[in-house]
Amino acid sequence: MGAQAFFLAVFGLAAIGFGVAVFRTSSMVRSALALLFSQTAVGCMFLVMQTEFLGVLQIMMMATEMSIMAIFMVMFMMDPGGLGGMDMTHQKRFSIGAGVVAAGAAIAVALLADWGAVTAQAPDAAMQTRELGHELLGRSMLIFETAGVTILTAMIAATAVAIPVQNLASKDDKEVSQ
Amino acid sequence: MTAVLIVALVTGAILFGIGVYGALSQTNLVMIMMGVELVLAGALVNLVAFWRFLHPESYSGQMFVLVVMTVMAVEMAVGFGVAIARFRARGSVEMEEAEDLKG
Amino acid sequence: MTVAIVLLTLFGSAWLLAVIEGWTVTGRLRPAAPLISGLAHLGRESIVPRSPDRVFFEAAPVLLLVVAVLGAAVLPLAPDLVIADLGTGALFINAALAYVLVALIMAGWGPNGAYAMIGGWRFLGQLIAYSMLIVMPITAVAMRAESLVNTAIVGSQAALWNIVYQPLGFVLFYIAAMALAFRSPFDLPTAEGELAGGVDAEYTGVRLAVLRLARLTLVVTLASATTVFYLGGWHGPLLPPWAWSLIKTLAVAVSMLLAGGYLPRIREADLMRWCWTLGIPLALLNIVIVGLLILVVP
Amino acid sequence: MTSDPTMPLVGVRQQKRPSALQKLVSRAMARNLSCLVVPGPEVALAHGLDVTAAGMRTAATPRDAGVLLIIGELSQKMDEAAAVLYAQMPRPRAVLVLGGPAPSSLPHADVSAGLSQEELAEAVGRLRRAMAEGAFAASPEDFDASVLNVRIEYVCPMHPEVVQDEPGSCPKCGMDLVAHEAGDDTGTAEAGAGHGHHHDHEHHEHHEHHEHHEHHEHHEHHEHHEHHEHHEHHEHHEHHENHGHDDEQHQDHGHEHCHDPEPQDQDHHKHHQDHEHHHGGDHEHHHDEAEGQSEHDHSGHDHSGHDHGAGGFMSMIEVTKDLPRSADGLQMDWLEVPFGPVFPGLPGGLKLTFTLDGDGVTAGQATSLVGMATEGDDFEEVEAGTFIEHLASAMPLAPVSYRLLACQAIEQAARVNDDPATTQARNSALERERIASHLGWLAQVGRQLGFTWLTHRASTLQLQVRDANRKRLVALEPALRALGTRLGRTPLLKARLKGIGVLPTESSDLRGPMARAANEGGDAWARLWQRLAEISASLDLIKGAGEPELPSLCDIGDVSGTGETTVDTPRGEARLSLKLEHGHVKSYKLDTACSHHIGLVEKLVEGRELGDALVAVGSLDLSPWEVAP
Repeated sequence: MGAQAFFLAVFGLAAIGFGVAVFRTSSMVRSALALLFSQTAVGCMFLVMQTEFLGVLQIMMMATEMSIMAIFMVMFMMDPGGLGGMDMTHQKRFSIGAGVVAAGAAIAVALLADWGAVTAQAPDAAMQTRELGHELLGRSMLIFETAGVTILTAMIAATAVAIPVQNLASKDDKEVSQ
Repeated sequence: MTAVLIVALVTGAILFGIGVYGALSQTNLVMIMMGVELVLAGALVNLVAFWRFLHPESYSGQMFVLVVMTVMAVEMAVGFGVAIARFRARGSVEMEEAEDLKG
Repeated sequence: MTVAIVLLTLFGSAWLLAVIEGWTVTGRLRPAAPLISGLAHLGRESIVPRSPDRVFFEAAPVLLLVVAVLGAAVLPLAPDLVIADLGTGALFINAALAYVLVALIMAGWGPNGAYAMIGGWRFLGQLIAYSMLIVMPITAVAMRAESLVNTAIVGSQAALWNIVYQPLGFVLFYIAAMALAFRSPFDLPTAEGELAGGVDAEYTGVRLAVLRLARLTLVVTLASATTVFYLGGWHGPLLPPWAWSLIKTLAVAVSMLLAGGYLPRIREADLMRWCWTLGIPLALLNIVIVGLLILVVP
Repeated sequence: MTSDPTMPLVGVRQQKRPSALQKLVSRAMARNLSCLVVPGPEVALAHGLDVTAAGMRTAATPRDAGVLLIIGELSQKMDEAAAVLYAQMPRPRAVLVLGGPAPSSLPHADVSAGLSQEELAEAVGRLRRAMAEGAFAASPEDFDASVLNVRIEYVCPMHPEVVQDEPGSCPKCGMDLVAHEAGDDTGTAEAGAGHGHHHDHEHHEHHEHHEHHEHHEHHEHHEHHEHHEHHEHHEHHEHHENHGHDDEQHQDHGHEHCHDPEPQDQDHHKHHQDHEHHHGGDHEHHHDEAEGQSEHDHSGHDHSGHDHGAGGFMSMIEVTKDLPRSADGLQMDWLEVPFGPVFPGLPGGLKLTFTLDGDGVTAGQATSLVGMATEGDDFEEVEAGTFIEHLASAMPLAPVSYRLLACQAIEQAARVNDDPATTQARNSALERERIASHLGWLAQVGRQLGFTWLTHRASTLQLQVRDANRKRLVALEPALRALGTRLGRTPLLKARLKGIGVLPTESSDLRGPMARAANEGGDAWARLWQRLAEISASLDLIKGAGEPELPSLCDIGDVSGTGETTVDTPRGEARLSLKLEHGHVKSYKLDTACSHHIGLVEKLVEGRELGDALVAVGSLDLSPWEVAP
């Protein structure tokens, strides 16, 4: 368990380090990829905690997700290369305060609460996958299905919002202007 | 013996804190989403840690992680949809310039 | 020991592919050519373009190589010849290969050149097209094996290979794998005639050598994955298990390599359209068929 | 001027300590030659040169090449482009010149030879020896050419009319002047290496007033560095102006990359400290807005009052409001990217400039860097025979057609009537060239589409057809017809070409295969089939006609007159009218198909995806040689 704590701490520090880098770098692609590596480190923490399926899933999903984040950063940032060296933050003091308070409160709870005994042995990976499958398609099926439908809805809604509005009014405008 | 759990929880808490800072301080919509992602990542670390060290026999914990991951994906999809729509309409996804959203 | 054997096999196959690739270009079979070319790259200058994102520029080729090797690490050559037989091996392949995209985006953004950048972002579009066609056929494969463990997946094909059991899945996976390896005709990010090399364009010397090795290794890894998932892995008569794995992997890799020469590069828009309007429904159909077969055939 | 093999190469790589490994590496490099063909591989093929058979790989980009293979004499602009390409090649690099003088912008050729396959093979052998012996040296000479040095102007971001040669402040508003590359269009655009425009450009887009104190506040030390890296080229120019020329710089000015980057980087970081400047400059529409802002904010050039962190928030709405909209309706960031003059997917010498928005082309135009003057009114009189040679050699992609054109025009002017047998032989040669030219186009399409089988097959056939006699051509007929059948069966090809590069049927400027394909749909797919059909038709014509024979001028004597004639070249009708005086060509006027077709590029590429745009341009079969420069 000592080794586990050590690796957990290593990946934890990596996750925190990259997490800080997200808001410290001025290049947007670097920012997105720092977030990616932070999430990957979180995935590695899952692996250290013998939660293989979730760890691999996290590592896989974040690669795509953050790459997409990167292209949107380039599209929508005023200063994509970080060339202008602009400061893109506001209410700095308040934000830092809020961050520190949130982290402090959570740490306090973590340290002060009585967590009881820690289980040393985790089920093996194949077993976990099987059990998670049974959970998904058994007791939690409704939640799982809801999550699936939510993603579908979100995809459709996001696409609908994002595509240009093509209504008759704007067409008329165009004709008039031509 | 709970040291390992504490390590995980503290990491989660710090990630959460960084995420909160980012989401509040950034002016760009996409950067705000990055902050939210970090907040969720902090939550994920805690969830997995609780499952692994406290209740490895109940798979609802893992289920919860899956749901949070779904939420992350949904947040991304909707966030980018809104970002494109706003950029199309206003030419900006800067929150400083979203005056029209104030009540 | 296992690690050494697997790595040797991996790079040995990559070398063989390079020989064959050279043969298709020059028409001569020269076994030493890849080594000579590698040496020559060492002798050339390794240029760093003007105002690069140095971290990305340096990291990209290495990341690509690491990803390809990591993917191969969970694929069994024989029942006991696998670096890590993970409980989620079939998923791990996906996770590792997702970082091909990250490497290409780095290689595209890093050198600060327009061709490279367009190439990198193009691959993002390509991923959105092919990624579902990697994941969904693997799902059907895992359904049959009732496991995500790669050795169990090969074990499930002892009687009947998956290429026969689910040919539709095989075709989809094979095409998607070619797209993932960005070989011709899916070489949109490197397109010579359109982007003058794209993400490869700014690399020279040692970095280029690493990049080329990584690309070939990626093909071998994907061929190996195809073998494990569809061609019954190490199963086969007479020869020892590892030999069968190797033969099948090389056959698939060579077919992937050579097929591209006979086809023009696909249009980006067509790739996206076909993958989503045709590929994904077919992949879903494949899952349904496999599900029915599992339920009906005892 | 072949160098002694024991002499080091011109583009030798620096190596302080010779070692055994280095010897091995040199020999490996000698056996692994890859060359970049200038002006282009299609010109090599048209001259009957098979570079692969000679033992060299053809590289698509200068980054991948170790040998710069120059074929024939280069035009002034191509000469400059060659210098840029050479500067981009990794050392050790060599220059191999075939059938022409070494370009003036380059150092002397390592090996030179004549324009034939045997001489090429022999030259490659010599080059191998030179590479094995002299790839490394202790003190390489620096490569420098005038074209690589960009003149730096200093412009005021607010007042574009204020341009100075030295840094300073604007006399009108007192702002610091911004360094800017002058004369950006000197043919420095080249294949193989993208420009840093995406950074530059975005850079220009935001009116940023740099303040170094501010950076120290917001960025960590390493961020600071990163920031500076992005400024490198601006910095560079200042550096250049102030400190003259040091040996690391020259490569960089060639619009492109440096070759000895390590020392340079450090340099730049240092130099950045002592100069602060504005970015902005070439986008006038931003100026009004920024001006209004700056006038009350800070009228002097001390911008310490301008702090984005606290007060002066840069409005993204303001920045984006005047940007053009791309096809998907989003405000775009342009990126002006050159394709050519030596681009793997395009004929050499043709330069496309695309304004890209992502990978969509918003606007584009084509120019030729190699064309010959189409009108010679008051040029020196040349002898008729010389004129024919001149015209034929100026059109390397269709020499026979233009030789024929010149012959006919001169004969007409001289009132010489040729006999039917000669005419038949000449037509036969013309048809043979049509087949070869169309095969060359197919090879080019193959290169563009990454269709290596087609490139290989078509160029092999082209080399065989090029100077085949009638019997040989008849023997090649099945292979040529099989090529068409095979293309019809190739998957993805139709999807790739159908509907691309559609020209309206009423386009008046179309000639040759383009005009004939216009009724069949007028897209790239129709043009492919039109050209394949013409190959068949030409074969039939040759079978019915006599042995192909190169047109040559009979003795016309000391005659005068005017002649005007038309020849249906492989790319469409070419018209030549000339005035003959005492056996000398006094003036001529040439009208080629390509000079009309090149104008279509703009319409064809607008709003298309990059790949489609290039296919559309490729389907025109433009020969940049046949376009007025």
